[in-house]
Amino acid sequence: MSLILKLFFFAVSLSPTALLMGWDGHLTWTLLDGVGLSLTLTPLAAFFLLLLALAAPLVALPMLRRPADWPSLALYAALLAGMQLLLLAGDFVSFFIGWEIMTWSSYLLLLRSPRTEMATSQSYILFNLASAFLLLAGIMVFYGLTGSFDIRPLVGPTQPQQLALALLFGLAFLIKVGTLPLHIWVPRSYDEAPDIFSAFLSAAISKMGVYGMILLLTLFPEALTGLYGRLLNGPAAGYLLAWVGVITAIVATYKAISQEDMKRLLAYSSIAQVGYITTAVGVGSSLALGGALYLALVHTLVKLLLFISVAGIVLQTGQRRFNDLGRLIERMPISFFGVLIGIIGLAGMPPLPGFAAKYLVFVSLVDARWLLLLAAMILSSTAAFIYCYKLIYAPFLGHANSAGAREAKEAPWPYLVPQVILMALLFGLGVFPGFAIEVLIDPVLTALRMAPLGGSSWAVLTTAYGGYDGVVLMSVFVTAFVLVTGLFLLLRGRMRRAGSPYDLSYAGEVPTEETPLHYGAGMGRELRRIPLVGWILRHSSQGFYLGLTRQMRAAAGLLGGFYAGNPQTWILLAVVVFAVVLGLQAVTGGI
Amino acid sequence: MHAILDSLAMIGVSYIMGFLFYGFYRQLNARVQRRWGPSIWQNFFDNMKFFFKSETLVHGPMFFFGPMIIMAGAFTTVLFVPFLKDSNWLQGYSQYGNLILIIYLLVVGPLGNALAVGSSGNPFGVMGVTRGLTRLMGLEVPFFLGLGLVMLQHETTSVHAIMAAQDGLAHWGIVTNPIAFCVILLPFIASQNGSPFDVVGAPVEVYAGPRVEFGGRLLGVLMTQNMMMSIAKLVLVTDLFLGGATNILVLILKAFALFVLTTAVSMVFPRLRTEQAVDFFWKVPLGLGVLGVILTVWLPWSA
Amino acid sequence: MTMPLTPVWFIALPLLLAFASPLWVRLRLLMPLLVGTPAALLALALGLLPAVRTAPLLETIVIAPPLGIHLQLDSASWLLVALINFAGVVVGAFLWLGETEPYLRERRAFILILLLIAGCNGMVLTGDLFNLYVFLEIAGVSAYALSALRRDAPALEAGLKYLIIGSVAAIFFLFAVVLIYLQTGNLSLAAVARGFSEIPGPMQMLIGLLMLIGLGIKTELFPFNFWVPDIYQGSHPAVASLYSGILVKAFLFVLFHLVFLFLADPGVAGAWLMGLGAITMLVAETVALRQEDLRRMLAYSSLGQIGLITLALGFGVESTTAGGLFHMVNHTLVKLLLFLTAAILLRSFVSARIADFAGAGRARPLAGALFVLGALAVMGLPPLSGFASKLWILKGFAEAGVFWPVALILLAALIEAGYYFRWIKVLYEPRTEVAIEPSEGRWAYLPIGVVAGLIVLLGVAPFLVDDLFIEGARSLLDRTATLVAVLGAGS
Amino acid sequence: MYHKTQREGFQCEGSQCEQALLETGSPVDEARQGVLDQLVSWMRKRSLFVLAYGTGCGAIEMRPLMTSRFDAERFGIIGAATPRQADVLVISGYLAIKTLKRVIRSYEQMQEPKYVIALGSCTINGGMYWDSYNTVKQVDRYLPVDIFINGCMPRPEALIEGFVALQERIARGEKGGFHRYRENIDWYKANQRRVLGDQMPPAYTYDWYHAGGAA
Repeated sequence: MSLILKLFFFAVSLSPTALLMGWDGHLTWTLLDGVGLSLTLTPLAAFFLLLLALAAPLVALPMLRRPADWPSLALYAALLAGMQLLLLAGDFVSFFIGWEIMTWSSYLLLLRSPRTEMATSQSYILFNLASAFLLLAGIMVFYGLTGSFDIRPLVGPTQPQQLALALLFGLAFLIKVGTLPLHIWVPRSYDEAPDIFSAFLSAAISKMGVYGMILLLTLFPEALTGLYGRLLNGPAAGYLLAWVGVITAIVATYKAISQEDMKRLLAYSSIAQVGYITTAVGVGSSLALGGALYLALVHTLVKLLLFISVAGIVLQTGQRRFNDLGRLIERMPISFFGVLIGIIGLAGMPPLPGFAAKYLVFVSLVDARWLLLLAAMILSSTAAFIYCYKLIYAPFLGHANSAGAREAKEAPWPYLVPQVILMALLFGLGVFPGFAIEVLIDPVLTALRMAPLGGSSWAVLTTAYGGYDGVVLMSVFVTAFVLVTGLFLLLRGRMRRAGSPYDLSYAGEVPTEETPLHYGAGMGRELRRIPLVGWILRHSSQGFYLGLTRQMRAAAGLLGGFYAGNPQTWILLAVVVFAVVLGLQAVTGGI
Repeated sequence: MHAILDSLAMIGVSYIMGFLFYGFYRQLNARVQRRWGPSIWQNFFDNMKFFFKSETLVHGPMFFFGPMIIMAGAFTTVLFVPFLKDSNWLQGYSQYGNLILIIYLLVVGPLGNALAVGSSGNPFGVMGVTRGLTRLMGLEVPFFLGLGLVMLQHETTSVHAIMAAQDGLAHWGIVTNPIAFCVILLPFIASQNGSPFDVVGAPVEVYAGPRVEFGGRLLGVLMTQNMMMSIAKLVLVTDLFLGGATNILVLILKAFALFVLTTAVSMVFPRLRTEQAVDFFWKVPLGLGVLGVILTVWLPWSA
Repeated sequence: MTMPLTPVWFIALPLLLAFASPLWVRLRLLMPLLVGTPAALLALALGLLPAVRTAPLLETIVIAPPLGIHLQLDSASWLLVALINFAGVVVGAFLWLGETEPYLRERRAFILILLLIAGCNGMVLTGDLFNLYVFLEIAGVSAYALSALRRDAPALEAGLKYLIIGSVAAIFFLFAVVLIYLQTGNLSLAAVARGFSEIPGPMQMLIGLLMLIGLGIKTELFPFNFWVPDIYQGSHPAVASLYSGILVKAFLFVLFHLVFLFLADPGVAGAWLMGLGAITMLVAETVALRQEDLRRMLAYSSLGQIGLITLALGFGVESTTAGGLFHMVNHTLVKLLLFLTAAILLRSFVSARIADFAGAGRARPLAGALFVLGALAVMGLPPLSGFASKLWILKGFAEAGVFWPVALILLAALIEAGYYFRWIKVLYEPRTEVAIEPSEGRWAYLPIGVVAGLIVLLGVAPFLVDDLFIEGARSLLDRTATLVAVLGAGS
Repeated sequence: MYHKTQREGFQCEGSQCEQALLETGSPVDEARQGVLDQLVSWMRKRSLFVLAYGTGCGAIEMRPLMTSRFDAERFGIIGAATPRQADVLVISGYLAIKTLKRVIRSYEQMQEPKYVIALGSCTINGGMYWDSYNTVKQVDRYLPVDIFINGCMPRPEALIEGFVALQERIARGEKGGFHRYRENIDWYKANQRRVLGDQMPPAYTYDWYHAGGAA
């Protein structure tokens, strides 16, 4: 029985794939009084559906591991249904319905974790609902303008209308992708969510915000250029959005570096990565959108890989803090490779596809002549090396710091299979950077009436600014590696294996297990001595939201005072209101 | 066949240039300090000595593969930087790459090695790595901004195209885009681990930093890649700003001139702390870069 | 002899059965009849539906209007009648199947509930102002008594408070009725409506104000709703579900029925009501943020929804009105669900305070899931029915190009989410030592499950019923049609 | 000369053994005298990375040696930061027992081929600390010293001479002291244990040698 149910859920998790393969045509469903849902699959949505199709089964597999949490699985199914509805939406009502189903089902999934705190769940749901309601407000404005809920370019809106729409929709999607300063719900919820579900949150759900942003671009026929004039050498709105994205990326990167917890680090890194995507969307050219989509693809793969590996570590060691882990490379080698490939992709190092994506974005920034943005983006993507290193060093290298880390075994196969698949995908995409462009991204760009980016073959990535060949790069590197290793081993002399992990050059001292050798959570702490970084790390927007909450509670208390249980007051109030209104009428000459 | 010979030639040239340049550097340094200094071949001897150490300590497989990765990275980097222009030789695979790729390739190796450092379990090594990454974060911003100015100027990321555009002294990058050259100069020194910015491997403070656990042949590998990588960077900057070179002698000459310029800076300035270095990069070279952006992009005549 | 199936049964049947209650005690038919009566009335309503959709049904009691008393079952009041009786069925079934406390299963409770249903049906159906007052008192008095039924201090206090404030409301209303009678000489609604515009302006104002305060207290509008939380908290949740699900809805209907009927141009009154609705909504939702007692929280939430409905109905446009009526139905369903689930939870856990509920959802998964469903529906999250009606309301405002209510409604929904999700979180708090009692009364879930199913069904397929609401809105808004129907074409 | 068979229970005839040890050079490693080996030896000779263990007053003499005045770098002699990178361990002066532990540890962490140069009389016979309760009198009972440089203190010129002597030995292909250490590890360890007691450094090298590890 349980096996059949599990198979059923796995089949459900394959539904995005089935949809992607099998969907053709159009479906409508009347809701009420002239409001209908129309479902259709645009190329843009198909791209994001692909991301969902990648994420859903890979996340489902570890979730199905015994003991299965049935409510989680049911909610996961609802979540997938909502997200597919959202992607298939041909009109804003179904878009919103999908959006909301996604919101509440993911919230309820968040509650399945024993670690979720009230503040976390509240901030998650309130921010996401705020996003949803902004979206709904935007939809209403859109409906007021066009008289229809269909998603289609807006013809001839006035500037204030455009601005209102862009603000409402834009804020909604920016909350969802978690840009600064609307991001504070992200780290804590990614951190405290069930470990596997964090992967889905980061890989798939945040992409829906990206989908929304690109969708928003399509609402305005002349994209960002028409909106609010030009500034410097580009569209002002795009410029603003790009800076929002890049500042998000920078701040989130530094926050990520200072984290002491694996999942929280990954959460901040997600914010940063989505910040890049936001920047690319802000640039808005064909190159940049191609880069944004590419980044989204890579980020999905990478974050799935990293969160699943980390979930495996947490499962096997029971530890999630950097200080409590270490030296797992010997005990969990496959997870090590998972995280390794993941951080290479995350850092955007060649030859993995993260580089291809970043290359497109960098080139698009040069193309747009936004060099300061380029520099800012470089700042955050180089600073990202530090947290990437921290992510692999603290759990896998160094010294084991807890009983859990000392005795861990390799993660069970439902965790390893997705990792291996993802590693293979990343590797393949890295060797053939043109594949993703030509097969996945170009249809979207064509549908958005932009110039496609496809090159002569899948091996190359070409732009007007030059490109590179993934196959050559990979073969040169691999050949060099084999050659170097071979030559090295040919040299005379013997390798001597260190007698113990504590056989270290330590100024003649003899470190022991008690010596604090593991440079885990402290890594990057000295960065706060750099004035700019220190300033960033000292400040937080949390105070603002806490203040808002406090004010709200104070207001609630104040107003709640009226509801004291005293009938005399009630009656007095009724009479007073009566008298005052009559009196006012008398004074103003009504009577 | 040509490709293989060419690759071997590039690796050989960069290695020989590497140890000779560094030998010269040690000589020059000694003379500045009023010493005789070692022979110009000293780096070669040191390197060979390490390669022929009879014992090499390893801390596990990752510790072994780290230097292999960094060496492979150095080879790849060298092979993706065109050494000469208008020539069939010393091109490697540079037509398959571009400037941004090279900049990233420069980092691949060190990051691979950082894994080895981490797996050694020596906190000093990891401290050094963190410092290195911090410095990298500081220097990349102005460095990339300067390169961005170059890419914008030539509207390409292809090093070949940039080289080809610098036809004659008047079109050298250093003449047509002096700000970009000034912007990248100091970060370039830092990327070469040059003196004011060499706190990463501070011998006493962090016990040689990332290299703390490496000895024997592995250290030899690290030395080799360091020399080759330095040459790759020198050649790259030569290509971008000094018009490239049509034959090997010109290449050596130009690279040497650039090398002397950077070493002259290195020799007279004392070491900065990491955060001082980063702060410096974000103030002086970056400020200069922003000025460059204002001049070349923002102002009305430039758009 | 065939009994004609006329609207009068909606009032007569519960009254008759209630007064014959000793018989039912003897026959052990008390509980079946508690369910059966509203069920029969619901069936009657469904049977009358085709007729109602073609034309309003008028039932003259003694003499024809404008002099006599009559009942009017049009599309709008049909909705309310069906709703009231459906709620009656659900609550009755819950009391019967759910093994509730004995005092709710005795004769007194039986009588009072049937009286309440009769009163509400009467209020909705009547076409006569004084009759309206009478039914208002019937419903009110039975409600006071229902509150006090438990006979412990909080219940008695709630009953007494309810009695006091209810009487005050009735007095205001009565004053208004008296003034209207003095001014127009009529008590038939239609006749009054015809003559209302001839009343001098200040007097209209005064009548309006009295009405507003009287019905405002009853319909729980700010600033006349300070009594609500106390009463809801003191009463049994099943009873509270009747208040929130039936009584208030009936009063709301009466309020808007009167407004749209009496005033040729309801603009000013509508604006007032919209303002009051908006304030009610925002204040109630805000105050609910800090409630630590489940029943109190639900009471405030109820107030907030009432505010929303008032806001929607006050706008007086067909689609917002239809949406408002739909939302009335949905809110009743949701509040039935929530209060009845609360009743189940309250039976299992010590108190209704938030701290004592930690982990309740994990100990009672079904009740927890139902609560979550209700909460999602009340916040208007798709694919549940609350969303459909809210969308309808918002769409109405957007069509009219009026965006401030949209903003306020969404803001209120956000605040509402702030406390509902707090409760949900507490409900699913991981707690190791949850005392899992043998779960008794699985049958209690049956009526709740039916309601939940309906909520989902109406959320997914609201097109099944949207005609009813459009017609209801039309008949509520179309003053002349009513006047013509009642008084004849010549009026 | 010290072989396991001769060494049971430290029954060596007091100072005679040690004197013999001091006087005898190491034999040339006959097995390794090919062209490549000579080349390698020459490279090794030209590049000595020094781990200067500044234990006593001799540390003062290392500074002028390394800096402009005497410029050891012209011989290819340069400081190394960590034992892993060093070829030569310079014990510059008397060794307290506390320091001995660190010195042994550092020596064992160096990669072969590795050499030890001991400066000053203190390392030979205790020098002016001959009757100290806390000083190691004869360093080569604990570590295989390749070159002793006599003097109190030896001047940098003497140090250079010592280094050059070491370089010549290396160039000749003589077996370095590390061979002796490996072959007589039990004896050295026993000596070390006698002074260090339970403060012994970890036995990584000991275990390695006994597991058959050889260069």
